[in-house]
Amino acid sequence: MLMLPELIVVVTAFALLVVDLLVSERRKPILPMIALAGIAAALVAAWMLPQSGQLLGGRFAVDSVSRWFRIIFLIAGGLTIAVSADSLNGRGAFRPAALSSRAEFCLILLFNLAGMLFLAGARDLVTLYVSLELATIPLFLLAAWRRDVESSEAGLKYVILGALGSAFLLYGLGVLYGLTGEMRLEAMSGALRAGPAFWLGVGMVVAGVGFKLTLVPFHLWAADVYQGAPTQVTAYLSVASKGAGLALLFHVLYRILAPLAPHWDGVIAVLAALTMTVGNFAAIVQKNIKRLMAFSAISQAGYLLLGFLGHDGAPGRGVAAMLFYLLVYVVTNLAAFAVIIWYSGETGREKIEDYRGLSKTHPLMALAMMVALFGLAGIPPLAGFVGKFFLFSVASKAGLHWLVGLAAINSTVSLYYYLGIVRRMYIEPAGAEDRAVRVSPMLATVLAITTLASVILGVVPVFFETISFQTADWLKGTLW
Amino acid sequence: MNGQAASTVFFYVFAAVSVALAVATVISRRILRAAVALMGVLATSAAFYVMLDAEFLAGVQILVYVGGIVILLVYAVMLTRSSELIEDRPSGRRRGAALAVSTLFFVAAAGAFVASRFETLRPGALTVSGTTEIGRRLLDQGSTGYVLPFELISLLLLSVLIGGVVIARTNPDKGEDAK
Amino acid sequence: MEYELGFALRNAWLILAIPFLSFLLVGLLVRPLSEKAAGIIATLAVFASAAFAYAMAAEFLTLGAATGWKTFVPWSFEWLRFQERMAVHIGVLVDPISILLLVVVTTVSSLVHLYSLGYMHGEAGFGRYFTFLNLFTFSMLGLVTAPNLLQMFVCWELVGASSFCLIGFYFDRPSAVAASKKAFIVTRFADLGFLLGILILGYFGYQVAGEVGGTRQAFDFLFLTDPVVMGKLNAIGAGILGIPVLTLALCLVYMGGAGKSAMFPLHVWLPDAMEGPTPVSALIHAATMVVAGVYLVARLFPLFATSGDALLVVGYIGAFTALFAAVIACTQDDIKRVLAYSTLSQLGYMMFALGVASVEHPLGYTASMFHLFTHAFFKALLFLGAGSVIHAVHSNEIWRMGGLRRKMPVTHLTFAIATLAIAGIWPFAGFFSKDEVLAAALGSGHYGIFGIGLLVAGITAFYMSRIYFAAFWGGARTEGASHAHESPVIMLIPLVVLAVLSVVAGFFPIGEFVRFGAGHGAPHGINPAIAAAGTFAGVLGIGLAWAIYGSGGTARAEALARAFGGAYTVVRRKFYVDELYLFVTHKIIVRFVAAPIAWFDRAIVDGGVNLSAKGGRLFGFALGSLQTGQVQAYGSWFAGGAVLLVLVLWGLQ
Amino acid sequence: MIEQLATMAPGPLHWLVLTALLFAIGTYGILTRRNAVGVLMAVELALNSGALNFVVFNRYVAPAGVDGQIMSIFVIAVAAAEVVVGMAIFVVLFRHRQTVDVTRMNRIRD
Amino acid sequence: MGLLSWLILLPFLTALAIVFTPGTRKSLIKWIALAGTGTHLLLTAFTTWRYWTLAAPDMAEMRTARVMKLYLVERLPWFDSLGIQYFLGIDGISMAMVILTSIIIFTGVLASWKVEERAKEFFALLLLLVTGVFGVFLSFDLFLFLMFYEVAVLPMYLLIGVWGTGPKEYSAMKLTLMLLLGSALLIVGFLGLYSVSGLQTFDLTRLAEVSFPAGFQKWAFPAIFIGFGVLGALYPFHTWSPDGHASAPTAVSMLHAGVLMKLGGYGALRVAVYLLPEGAKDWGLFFMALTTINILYGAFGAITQKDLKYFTAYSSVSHCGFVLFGVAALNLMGMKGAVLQMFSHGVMTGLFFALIGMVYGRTHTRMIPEMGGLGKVMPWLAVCFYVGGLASLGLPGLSGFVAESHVFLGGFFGNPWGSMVAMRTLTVVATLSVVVTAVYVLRGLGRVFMGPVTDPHFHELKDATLTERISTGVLVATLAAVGLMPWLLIDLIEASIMPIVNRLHS
Repeated sequence: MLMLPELIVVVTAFALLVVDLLVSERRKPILPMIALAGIAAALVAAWMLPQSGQLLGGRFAVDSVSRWFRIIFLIAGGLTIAVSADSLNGRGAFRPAALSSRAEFCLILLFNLAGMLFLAGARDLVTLYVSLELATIPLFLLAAWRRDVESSEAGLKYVILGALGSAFLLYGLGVLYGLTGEMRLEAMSGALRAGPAFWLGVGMVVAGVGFKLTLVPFHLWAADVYQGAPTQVTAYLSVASKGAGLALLFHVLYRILAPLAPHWDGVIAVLAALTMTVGNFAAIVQKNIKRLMAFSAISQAGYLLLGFLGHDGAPGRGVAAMLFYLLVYVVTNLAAFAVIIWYSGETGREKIEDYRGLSKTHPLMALAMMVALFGLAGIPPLAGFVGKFFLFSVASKAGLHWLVGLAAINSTVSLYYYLGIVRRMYIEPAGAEDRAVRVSPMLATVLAITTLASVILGVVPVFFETISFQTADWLKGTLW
Repeated sequence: MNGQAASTVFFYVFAAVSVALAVATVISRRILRAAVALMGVLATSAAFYVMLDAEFLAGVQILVYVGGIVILLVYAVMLTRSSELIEDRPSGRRRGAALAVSTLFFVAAAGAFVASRFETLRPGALTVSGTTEIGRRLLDQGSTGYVLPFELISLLLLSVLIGGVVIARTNPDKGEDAK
Repeated sequence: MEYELGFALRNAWLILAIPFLSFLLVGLLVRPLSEKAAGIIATLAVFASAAFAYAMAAEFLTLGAATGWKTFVPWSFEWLRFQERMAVHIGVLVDPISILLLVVVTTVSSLVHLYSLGYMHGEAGFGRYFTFLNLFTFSMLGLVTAPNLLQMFVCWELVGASSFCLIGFYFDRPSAVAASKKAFIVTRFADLGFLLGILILGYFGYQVAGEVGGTRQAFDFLFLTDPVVMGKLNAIGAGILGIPVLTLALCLVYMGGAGKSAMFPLHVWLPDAMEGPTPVSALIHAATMVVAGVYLVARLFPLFATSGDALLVVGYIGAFTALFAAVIACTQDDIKRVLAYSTLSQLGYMMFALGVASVEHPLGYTASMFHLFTHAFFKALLFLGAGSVIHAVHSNEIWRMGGLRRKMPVTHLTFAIATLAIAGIWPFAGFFSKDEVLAAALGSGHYGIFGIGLLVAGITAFYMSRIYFAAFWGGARTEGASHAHESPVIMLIPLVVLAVLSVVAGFFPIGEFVRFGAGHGAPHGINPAIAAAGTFAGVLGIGLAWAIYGSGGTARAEALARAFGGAYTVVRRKFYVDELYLFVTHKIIVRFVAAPIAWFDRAIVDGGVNLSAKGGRLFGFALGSLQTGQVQAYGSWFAGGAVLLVLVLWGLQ
Repeated sequence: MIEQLATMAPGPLHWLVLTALLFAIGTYGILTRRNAVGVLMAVELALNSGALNFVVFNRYVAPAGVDGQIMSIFVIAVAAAEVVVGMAIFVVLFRHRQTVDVTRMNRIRD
Repeated sequence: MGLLSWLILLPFLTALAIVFTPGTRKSLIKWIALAGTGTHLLLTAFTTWRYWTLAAPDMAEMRTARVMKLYLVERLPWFDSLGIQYFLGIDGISMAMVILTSIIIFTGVLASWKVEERAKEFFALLLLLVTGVFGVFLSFDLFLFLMFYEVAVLPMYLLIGVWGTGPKEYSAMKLTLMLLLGSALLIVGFLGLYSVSGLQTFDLTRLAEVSFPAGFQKWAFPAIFIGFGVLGALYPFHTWSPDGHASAPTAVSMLHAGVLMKLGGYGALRVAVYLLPEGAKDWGLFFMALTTINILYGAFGAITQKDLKYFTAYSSVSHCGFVLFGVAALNLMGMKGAVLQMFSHGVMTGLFFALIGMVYGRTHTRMIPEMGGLGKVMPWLAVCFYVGGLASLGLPGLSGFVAESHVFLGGFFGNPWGSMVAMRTLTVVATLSVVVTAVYVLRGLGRVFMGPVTDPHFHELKDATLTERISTGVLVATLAAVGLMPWLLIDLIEASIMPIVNRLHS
């Protein structure tokens, strides 16, 4: 039962294959809806299931943290399918942006999603590694999915660097295994002692995770891949893949390295500082909106990292803040991407300056975009502000006031480029050739939900309080 | 005693061969030659597995790796063009950077290993053959089993297969490759 | 209070309330409806104030004669509370000099209001004019009756502002605008000193009030002039540069007084202030506002006397100004400017009279107030007379007048009386007060100052006679002068009243109650020797003027001017003080302070901000240069980063 | 001689240095090969050394189990998957660009 | 739902109502905005009365209190696990600021009566901004405070960017970024307070019971003070202000200079000095020196400005310097003066910007040398301008004097924690501004309104309309009311400043 969400996702994926064979071409737009329904069902299952428990003799387990990771992954996956549905069904006016092979696309996405879900529940190195690869390798394919020059180049870069990262991670995991002789995370945690080889292992594992999380200096792939990949995939990469990286880092830091917690604050702080600074400053000179969002996503990873600080006292606080911000980030970032997907899908234009006058031609879309961007920048009363504030408070509690300052300054820097888009949309006049384009009901729904959510999450405390309460519960036991 | 001496000799010989072939794999400008060298590295690895008492793994290595993967690589080489068979030299800067990084890695890793002591943490020996044990563990649903990753890897392979086909097939619809 | 107060003193607040309410009423309600009604109501209100002031004076004199000359505050309320012992009470302080000033101010003000009804008739902004006049009257009364330093300062600023508004009354005339600005800014600069003085007195007063105990407020005059408090303040010792704190504070306060009373070198604004309508010059820039500085010193006289040194500063600056201005007055051609310099000179008189006074020789104090009193009348009269002339001739230039004696008999007569009064000829008012001032200087042993005083008396008589002869004698020199005719009755009434006052004011026994120190007030009387010397100087001046200008021609005057040559030009150009000011303000402040600051702000501070933004972008580009698109370069960074991370972790452990 | 050889018998350290060397060579290959297929070969080298690592540890640190070996099996499978994906992408790319030289795949850049 | 919540909510609801009004019905939108702000003015009056009846009996006891006393408190748990509350309250300082804001927004709406382009968005954003401002003044939970603080800042970007003039995009961006960089410092400081106190609360009143370690205060005080100082135009972080004000549309300049910049002084007083008294003692003199520069620098900077808005903006820099100067003086008079100056400058500068907007709407130029003699053509505007100018140079009888005299006395009286000679010298230097202000005010206004009419076209211009008369009239009346009856404000705020002073002395 505990594995129900994962199973639902996998079964839905197989069901898609079957349905694809059975229904006529005209009816195929139903496929993304089936996927969506499956994810919704899984989401319900993940929500309803008990908050903790284990299966397979402890090789797979759920606790409140994994549970929230699963919920967030499912939301991310569901929203991605929802925003991709139009292009998968060939609705966009700009043909080259359409995505072919909708059944296969959904299937791979669902398998990938299942990989992430398993990753959250994995409790031994083998499962961890395999589910991580399941959550990674299909993404290479998705990045190349459009099969044009850019898309396949993105795929190439992703696959080569992904393999490099995977190799480093593997080697590092090997070293950790060698130091403990154990595969189960709990047992490893008990047996680990600091030493040179230990640091070798940790360093390589963190590098591997850093690749997934786009931490500086392991982030260089992100911009090119995000730019080249189909926008839907970029959206997915920027939220789900990052979430998976976070889940992995959580495993590594809290499940494997827990006894050595006091050692990691400095390193995490430096990585976070580097990541947010580099991401933000690189973003301010971008002209392509997807590339800009790539750097923005990099910087957001830096903020998320703050949640791992503050070992003494209450690590759960940090985790709660991190989970909450991840949720907020998923919703907000996908809202922004929904607009980008819609706009590039309809017009094929991806430059920031192409957004000029959007508030005139599509006031509501511009509003949604602005809310999303402000959410990402952390402007109250949007959830982005609240989430960031909580993360900053973690760093502050850890005594890293300089990092809080840097992070807050970075928030302001990020506002510079977000405002750059807002400026195009609201201040600059529309070009003569800019005309109104269609907005599909699906997209409108997604935008309505995400925009609303990005406000409600910040104003209504129940979401954060629940996460906080439950992760605190998790703390009360051991770190398990 | 003698057996151990022999295995020591084997180790060094195979290690030397393995490293030499590995170097050949990465620096040979003829891609097919590199493929052959890689095959050699993987084969010596199989021998290493045997030395490490992992006979089943050695078999898998030969079958899957040497048999499957390398053939796939060679096939891929053939699919592309003959002019690609001989590779251009990478730029000096690139080689310098790569050499520096990998040397640094090796020094760091070897240094770390030298500075650490790996002791036997879970002593003992298997009572059954390794192969049996591996088979049992892969299907075991209990606390020692790996049935979950076993299932997951099948999902991975399936998705890769389907995705690979989608990506690699020619001209699925019109206009796709226009650019 | 142990003695019974009469109606007027019990309701002393009315003296402030009447003009203030009238100001609000006229300014906000009446003026937009009817300009004419505004003028009339404003005038009536001031007459009512005058009546009330007389009532107060009568009650006070009765009371004082019965119980001694007490200083008290019949009415006050807390207006501004800075902190404990630092509250400011708006109120009415009654003592001999405030009563004296009340009478002077209301009298002159009401007469000027009346005069203005005629003078300003038909001018655009008639209502505005009376609004400002009312505001001025209110502020001046508030200043006169201030029971504490802060109310004094408040009203001080308000009279400055109303003066500003009235000088700039013809606001489409650039010269008037410039003059009003100059007046405001120069006096403002002086007020800076006043403000600093208040800060110092406030601070130490606060400390002393704490030591003394009770609920006394540091700013109150009654507190500050309390002998115990003065002793403590005097005992504080050296402030900066070895100057005792009290002296420093008083000098700063005096700077404010000097600004308002146009003492050298802050005198530059007053001659220019003549750009305002002539009745304004009469009221504000001759009779009342400009004596505020004198009044301020008089008000704080016990403190000045305690300090001593500060009083010397007052005395010497006063004496110098008296001479300086008198000399300039001899060379000016604009009738109002001559009168303005004469005002400066007479203010110098009042100031040095105060300066020579001391606890031992308090006569100067009385003399100064006496001179203030008489001067108000004859100087106002002079201005109003001049206004009448200007009204008729449409020119300020004395050489464009001439022969007005017959055409404007009343004006001529009153002007002549005033001239004689200021020249110090018996029995006119100026004779008595000037005599007393000179007596005070001599009596206290300031022989130099006495000499200057005597000299100035002569010069005063000379330049006043000069304009008198030039304007009224001889033949009409221009078209305007020949067509001049007498002013309307409404303007003549004030002239006549003031003329009468200029004659009789000297007989008023001010010394009876305006004096410093309890027992040994100087006997009020004429010192024959000094009277003779003063009269001689005056007659000499008049005679000289008659000799040069009596004919009404300009030939002799020009010959004389040529004879003096360069010295004459220097004097005529007012010793180039204005030019110096212009140089300092425009060249130095604007060009070397303000403009560089504006540039610095744009270029350096703002430039720094922009530079940091640029720096951010450059950093962004630099980071972008890592994004070469070369996958293996990315890989190198990745692997290098990983190894570095390992080494760092290892190194840090 | 035999005694000498026996003292030089490979312990965990020898094996680890070997895997580290192989991994380093693999990394070098990934970072320098210009042919994408060559890069993939180097990836295989690195992954192979990672797998070997597990087996070494299994043998020396936890000989009582087969966990390391099982991990290696999965690594081999993952490596296979990676090759498949890589191949598919290279083929598409080759179709567009007529080359698989990774240094020329830099259309997307700053 | 308490009274204070309504004070915050009312503008927001008005904004919502405007959002749901069709954009074509421009006059309806304006009337809604006017009705909303007018109602708010009444509500503020009612609140003032309520506050007064509640607080008056406590005034005497507040003289020795060390903890501020709040009234009409509303307190709900919000993010409870972090100790974040929805915590509203009011004391004298807040009350004064709320009154100010309410007046300014009301007059601001009237002064914007001529806005036609995208009127709906304009008024909605304007009211949103004001919502944030009220929120800041009424919240006593630091998180809530910060939240409202940024809500108040951000709409400015669009308001300037869309409706502004000149280099509006640049100005808007500079303004937004600099202000938010300031708030970045605030975030550091606030979180520091939160984490160092160990209380798990952002409740200002509870944090005030903590004695923070000296080492923490040493860096947190300047961080918070400068963070607020950026908004309060603290030199050298003021450069957003001239450009921002020059580019902003009338009502936005009014609100921004009139109200928003006051958040800086308010926060510096309420948070920095109150919570971190030791830090304040260490840094007081430093900030006094910096603000002295502010005062003179702004005044001198204003002298040579040609653009009326730059002129006013530099004057604002100078006047806001008084606010922070008063705060840094760390005594009752200084702080009282700071609050008074906030109020006074708010009204005064609101008046200035309203008038500049009106003049610009007629002459289509803001360049001082191009104007002249306008007093003849538009006497109402000229008189109002002069009243504002006289208030700004500290003429007694208008509000500026009350404030500045407090500040000067405060600075001169100094405090026991810095060199008295230095503080007095700085005060003396600062008083020079009295003259410089007179110089630039009279120069500037003289050029514009006095002298002969320079351009024949000016003769055709009309004086103020009815809405403009009401708008400027209210502001002028406020200036005079405070100047003539300063005890009204002083009684309101004094008791609430005492705890801050007493805490410094304890």
